[in-house]
Amino acid sequence: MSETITAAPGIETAAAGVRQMSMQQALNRALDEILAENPKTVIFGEDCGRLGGVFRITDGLQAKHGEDRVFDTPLAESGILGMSVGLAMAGFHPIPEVQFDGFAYPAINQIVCQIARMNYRSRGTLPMPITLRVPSFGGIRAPEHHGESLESLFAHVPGLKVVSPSTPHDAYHLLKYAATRPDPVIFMEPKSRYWQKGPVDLTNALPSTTTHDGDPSNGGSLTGARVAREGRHLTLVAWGAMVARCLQVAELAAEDGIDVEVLDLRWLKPIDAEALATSVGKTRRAVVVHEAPLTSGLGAEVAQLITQSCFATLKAPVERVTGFDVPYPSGDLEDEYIPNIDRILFGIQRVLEYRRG
Amino acid sequence: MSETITAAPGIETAAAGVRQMSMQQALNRALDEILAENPKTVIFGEDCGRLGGVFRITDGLQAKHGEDRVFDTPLAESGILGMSVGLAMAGFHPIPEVQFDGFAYPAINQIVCQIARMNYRSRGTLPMPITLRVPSFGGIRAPEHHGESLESLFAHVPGLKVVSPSTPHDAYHLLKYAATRPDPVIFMEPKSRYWQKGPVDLTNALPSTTTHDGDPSNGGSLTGARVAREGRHLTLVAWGAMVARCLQVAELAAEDGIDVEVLDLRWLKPIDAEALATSVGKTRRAVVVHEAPLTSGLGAEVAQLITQSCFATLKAPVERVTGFDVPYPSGDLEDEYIPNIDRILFGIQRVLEYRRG
Amino acid sequence: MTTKSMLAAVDDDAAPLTHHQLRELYTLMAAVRHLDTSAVAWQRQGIIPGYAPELGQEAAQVGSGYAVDRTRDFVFPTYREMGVARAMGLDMVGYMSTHKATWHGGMYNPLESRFAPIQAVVAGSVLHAVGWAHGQTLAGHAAGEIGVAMTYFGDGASSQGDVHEAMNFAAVMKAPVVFFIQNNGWAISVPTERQVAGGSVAARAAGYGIPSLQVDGNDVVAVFEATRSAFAHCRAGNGPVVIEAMTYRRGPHSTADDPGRYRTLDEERLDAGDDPLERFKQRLLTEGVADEAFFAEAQRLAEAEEEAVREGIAELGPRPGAEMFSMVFQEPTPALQSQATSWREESEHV
Amino acid sequence: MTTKSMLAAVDDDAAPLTHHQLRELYTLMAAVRHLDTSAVAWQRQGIIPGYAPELGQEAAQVGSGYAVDRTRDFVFPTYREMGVARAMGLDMVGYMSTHKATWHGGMYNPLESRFAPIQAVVAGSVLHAVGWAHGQTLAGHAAGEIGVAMTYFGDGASSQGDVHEAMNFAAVMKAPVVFFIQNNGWAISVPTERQVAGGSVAARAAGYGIPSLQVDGNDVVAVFEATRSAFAHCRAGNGPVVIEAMTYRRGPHSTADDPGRYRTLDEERLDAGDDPLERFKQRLLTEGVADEAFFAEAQRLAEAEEEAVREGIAELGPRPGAEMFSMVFQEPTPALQSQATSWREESEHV
Ligand SMILES: Cc1ncc(C[n+]2csc(CCOP(=O)(O)OP(=O)(O)O)c2C)c(N)n1
Ligand SMILES: Cc1ncc(C[n+]2csc(CCOP(=O)(O)OP(=O)(O)O)c2C)c(N)n1
Ligand SMILES: [Mg+2]
Ligand SMILES: [Mg+2]
Repeated sequence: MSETITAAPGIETAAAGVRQMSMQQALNRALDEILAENPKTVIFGEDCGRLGGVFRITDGLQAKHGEDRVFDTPLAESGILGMSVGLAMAGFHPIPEVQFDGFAYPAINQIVCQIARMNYRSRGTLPMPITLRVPSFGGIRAPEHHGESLESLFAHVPGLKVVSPSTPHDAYHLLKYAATRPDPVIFMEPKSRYWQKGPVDLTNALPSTTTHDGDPSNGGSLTGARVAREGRHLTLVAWGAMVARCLQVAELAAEDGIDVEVLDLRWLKPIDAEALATSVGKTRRAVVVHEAPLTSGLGAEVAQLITQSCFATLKAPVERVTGFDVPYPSGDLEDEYIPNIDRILFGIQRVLEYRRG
Repeated sequence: MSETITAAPGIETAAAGVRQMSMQQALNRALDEILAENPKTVIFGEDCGRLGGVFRITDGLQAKHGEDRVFDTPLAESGILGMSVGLAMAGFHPIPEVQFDGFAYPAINQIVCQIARMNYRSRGTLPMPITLRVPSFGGIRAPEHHGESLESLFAHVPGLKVVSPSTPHDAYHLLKYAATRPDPVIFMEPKSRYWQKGPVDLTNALPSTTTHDGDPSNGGSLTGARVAREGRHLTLVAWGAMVARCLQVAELAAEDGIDVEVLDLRWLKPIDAEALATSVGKTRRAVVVHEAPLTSGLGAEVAQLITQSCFATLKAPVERVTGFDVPYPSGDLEDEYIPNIDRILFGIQRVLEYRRG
Repeated sequence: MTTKSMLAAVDDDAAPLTHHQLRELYTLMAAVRHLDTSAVAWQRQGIIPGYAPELGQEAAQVGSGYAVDRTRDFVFPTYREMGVARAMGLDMVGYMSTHKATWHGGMYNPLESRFAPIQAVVAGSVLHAVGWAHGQTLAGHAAGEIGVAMTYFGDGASSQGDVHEAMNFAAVMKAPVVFFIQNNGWAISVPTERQVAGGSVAARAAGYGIPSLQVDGNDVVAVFEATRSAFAHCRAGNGPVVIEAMTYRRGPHSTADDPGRYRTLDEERLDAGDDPLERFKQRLLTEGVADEAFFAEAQRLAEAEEEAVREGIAELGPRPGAEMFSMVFQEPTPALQSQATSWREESEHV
Repeated sequence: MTTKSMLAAVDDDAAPLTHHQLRELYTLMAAVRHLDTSAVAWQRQGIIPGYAPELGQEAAQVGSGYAVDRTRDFVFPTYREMGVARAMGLDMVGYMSTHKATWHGGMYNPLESRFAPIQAVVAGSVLHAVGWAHGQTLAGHAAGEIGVAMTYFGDGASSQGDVHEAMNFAAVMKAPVVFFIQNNGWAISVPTERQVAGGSVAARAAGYGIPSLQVDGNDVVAVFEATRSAFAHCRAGNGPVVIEAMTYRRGPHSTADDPGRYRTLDEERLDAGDDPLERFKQRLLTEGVADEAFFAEAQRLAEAEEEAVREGIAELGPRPGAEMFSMVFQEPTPALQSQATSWREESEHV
């Protein structure tokens, strides 16, 4: 789970199976293949069928695989997740969708008390191979409850695994990986990144060429974190849509001679503590960035894991640049809420300028 | 919110209004007085009325204050919390109960999306003076879902305040304080402590005498943390039932010449960061103890707050001694799960023996 | 279609609507229709980022909203109740501001308007209505004087567990609530027949012992009368009522939706039935309640109103970022205040 | 009291129960009664920390559990279905281990027993039954061959939103589920009349277009026949059925409960009606199906069984602490494995 393969520098060949795809296309393709490969897979949720989902992630899948495999449910999230439990008990591999992050709340009872615990409760006789897709995080000026970040909540729940891709390549491979696991995985899709294109190497989850953002090349094993950019002076830790923003920040910082490493955490449970230790062991400084509110956000866990492993060499306390402890605001104030380039740069500055005492 | 008054040492007189009460009695008395003082207060939940609650916290209140003020609802937690929102909008001060921690999950949607946000959404015109009582944490060998620790989840939700008393005295005063606030408060009652008696000074929330566990004397303002025991070498941070356990540990450590300070956090949101800084600024070492699972538990937040403020003087990374990342187990394994004296002592030892590099 | 038989205190003596009232209803519907179709255009023009049109639901919304007594009742909308808001006399710039992405709940004052903040959680406010209504009972108003809560939700929302809990609570507590369902045939792409088992939300009421009215939701007078009866029933202390107004969502779910993916134009034409506005106009003409000059004037008023609202919306600047922090609590916390300070320093550079 | 009229495929040709079957039902009920009352005694003796007795519900539980086809059906209990478990032939030490606080879900194998893990969340498993049942439809078994899910819940649980979502899903999808409600008059201290608006859970089924049977839950044969009909209906592909068995919780809610706080002994006597076991015994005597020797033997068997279960329970040691970690995932994570290692070092000192 924890090894991190940093890309071999200098090799720059385009792999054979690489295509430009949006994350929406990559996810759609992954689901299509999962349905084809495993007849026990079923996909369902609100508007997943005929409409193909409000984000079109399941577009065309009902037409191709039939109404038994891909179907609409009534509008009830607890129903969707509770039904997933029963389907899993009957040997199916459900890939339910909740339409938006904020609508996972009505299903929390089924997620926490049932999906996460059935394997344990049944002493391993009733595994829950459920991949719950949750279009997540903010940045699209949507209505209330359509821009939530629930990773801290999910990561705290024993029995769940949680992952969030930041690139089309990872979206494709991580979804295929998650949907073939025997344990429940919460799959958090950064909805503001659905339409950005990037290279996807369909044949190789771990390509070896190296470039920047959205490139499959800057590999890492599928089960661990990924070094999205190498650097020497400071590590930015992020996931989901914040990875792209951190890469931008790194470019800007480079102009001032600051060489920033960007670690795309990817797995939010279990967290790749070794990758954190390796990266910050080298850079000795870290800032963790997320959209969720500060208090009890996953940034605290990440910071504490870093402090635990790198205490002796850390040059400054780990900084957190996060959403505020306020309800996710309406579109007009969204840019004030989500960590922006300035705020991340300020965070970097605080770490660099930190002096003991 | 953040000042911490450490008791003046040496003064040991029993205050006039002090009585021995269990936490159950203290809470019951607080509710009785709240009902008498504010005619807009209403108490309701499953079995709160005639039965007086499965823990008897509302015992006798329906008989005394009438069925309009204290009543049973149908068995539906989302219903109870959703109804609270409407009652608050109509000018009432609801004090709903969920029967056990684990049954807050079906109500999370109403808690997170409604109770926590209505004041914000309505731009301050619809305050939510709701105090949600949640019998919390483990330690009573109860059935599944009856021993959960939800503080990390609640603390992460913008718009909520979260408090947990560890003594009868604090239970009485914190509940009276919470129930008169205009904002929603999650009131987490450590159910394994319901029946332990301790002194309650009814007339003075902040008495000035000083002794140990369960004593009102080791004061602190009602809105901040409380120094439950002073010490010089290391700070144990805890809340709820873990405070009493940490005080035991402190006594044992004292036998080895280790002088442990115990900080009862009390408010889990907002956290009294100043009290953490003051205590660990002095002791330079800290262990945070909680029952909830480790990952993304509130201990990470506490550790990070300490690290942030005390980085320069900290002698070792903050340790966390917590429940494991496993579902709360059945009674037979409960003692293996909840941090016990040994595990806390090991945590202390790790901090004391930490050597850089 | 309306069946009032089960209502305990039917307000049958209530006077029939006067010509003035009928014309007022039409004027409201015309204003709502024009504002609604304009809002879709605003979105195309970039004036607002999104909108959920209520095209086709004018009769259901105006007819029910018109029955509210704003001195004592309270309405709990979801996100598509612009017509109810207008019928109740809300500040429409304040209402529309939510679609401008200014503030989630809208910028109107819910207490003064007797109209709760706009609600984006489907079925989210149904239980609030029950709680508010029970509060009226607890407040001890005399029967006949009780304030009534009316909660609006859709056929899709009816599948949520909260709706069941709400109906059961309301019936057990005899709370004065009107559950007003707009069954508009669709929940985004899912048609009612794949959503509402048994075919009718109203039919479920019987299971709780709640009287229900299924009403032609495209007939504004029928909707008004059903709602008035329901209010009378509740106000007299007889407990809740369920109204299911059968109507049709003529437009897309929202400006982001593409109905062509799940229904054809032919189906739309067949299923939508008569346009409620046109139908009411014909009735008023036939019955001699109004003439063409009246309709022209109603249209002129609607256009003037739309212009005013559009200007108001255009003038709405973004709210000060500081409100993100100041609106969270009644009693702000030091921790949040220090976040506000950092935000000011880093984002406003002060 | 049973009304089968709404069932599409009533199994009316099903042979009446043979004398052998009737005696078997009694033997089961006697075993359940004795084990149940003994378990309360075990708790008083400190053998188990707690227990939720099903005294008075033997007919409802044995009658329904007896109708299950263990080659293809699946049962979803809550926490009070000991009698169903016994009727289905579960390993009763494994079942009772949950009350010993050995393991939350019980130590039996749910897949082999066709009996899902014990469920402490009221209404928690109702949706699971719907999902499992829909899985049978998806698996494409021929009508008449489909596996049926039966979910057990109480009058109190019926108030939960999940029950509504489950009934609606099941009806929309025509899932082969039997919703088996034991209406035992109480949810801890709350009587049915303050819980179930409209007075009957079965009555709600009509709102979803689901046929329902309200049955005398103290008549084991009536319960069996209703359940058998419901299974036949479901198995033939006609969708779900609701059964409400009217019974009475004669004991406390659990060994921690004190019913004296909310009902008098007089009320108990009046409301409980006939003892289902005694009543069945009289019937068997009257009809000449069994004689006193049979009843004495049934009692002897019950006592022997209780002794064996008690011994099995007493022998159950605590599970190894390592199972806390090893049972969480099918694929353990390194992070959790390292927690297991620390636990071993610090708690087992190895
Ligand atoms: C709890 C919840 N789940 C999902 C959504 C996403 N969503 C918004 S509107 C909608 C359909 C609602 O249908 P209906 O209740 O019939 O109302 P209508 O849109 O027809 O007015 C959905 C699924 C939501 N807002 N809330
Ligand atoms: C979701 C949930 N809320 C609350 C509880 C606490 N609780 C356990 S049993 C019970 C009463 C259940 O009554 P009913 O459904 O009628 O079943 P019975 O106990 O009568 O068999 C309650 C409130 C629970 N287990 N689950
Ligand atoms: Mg609709
Ligand atoms: Mg019951």
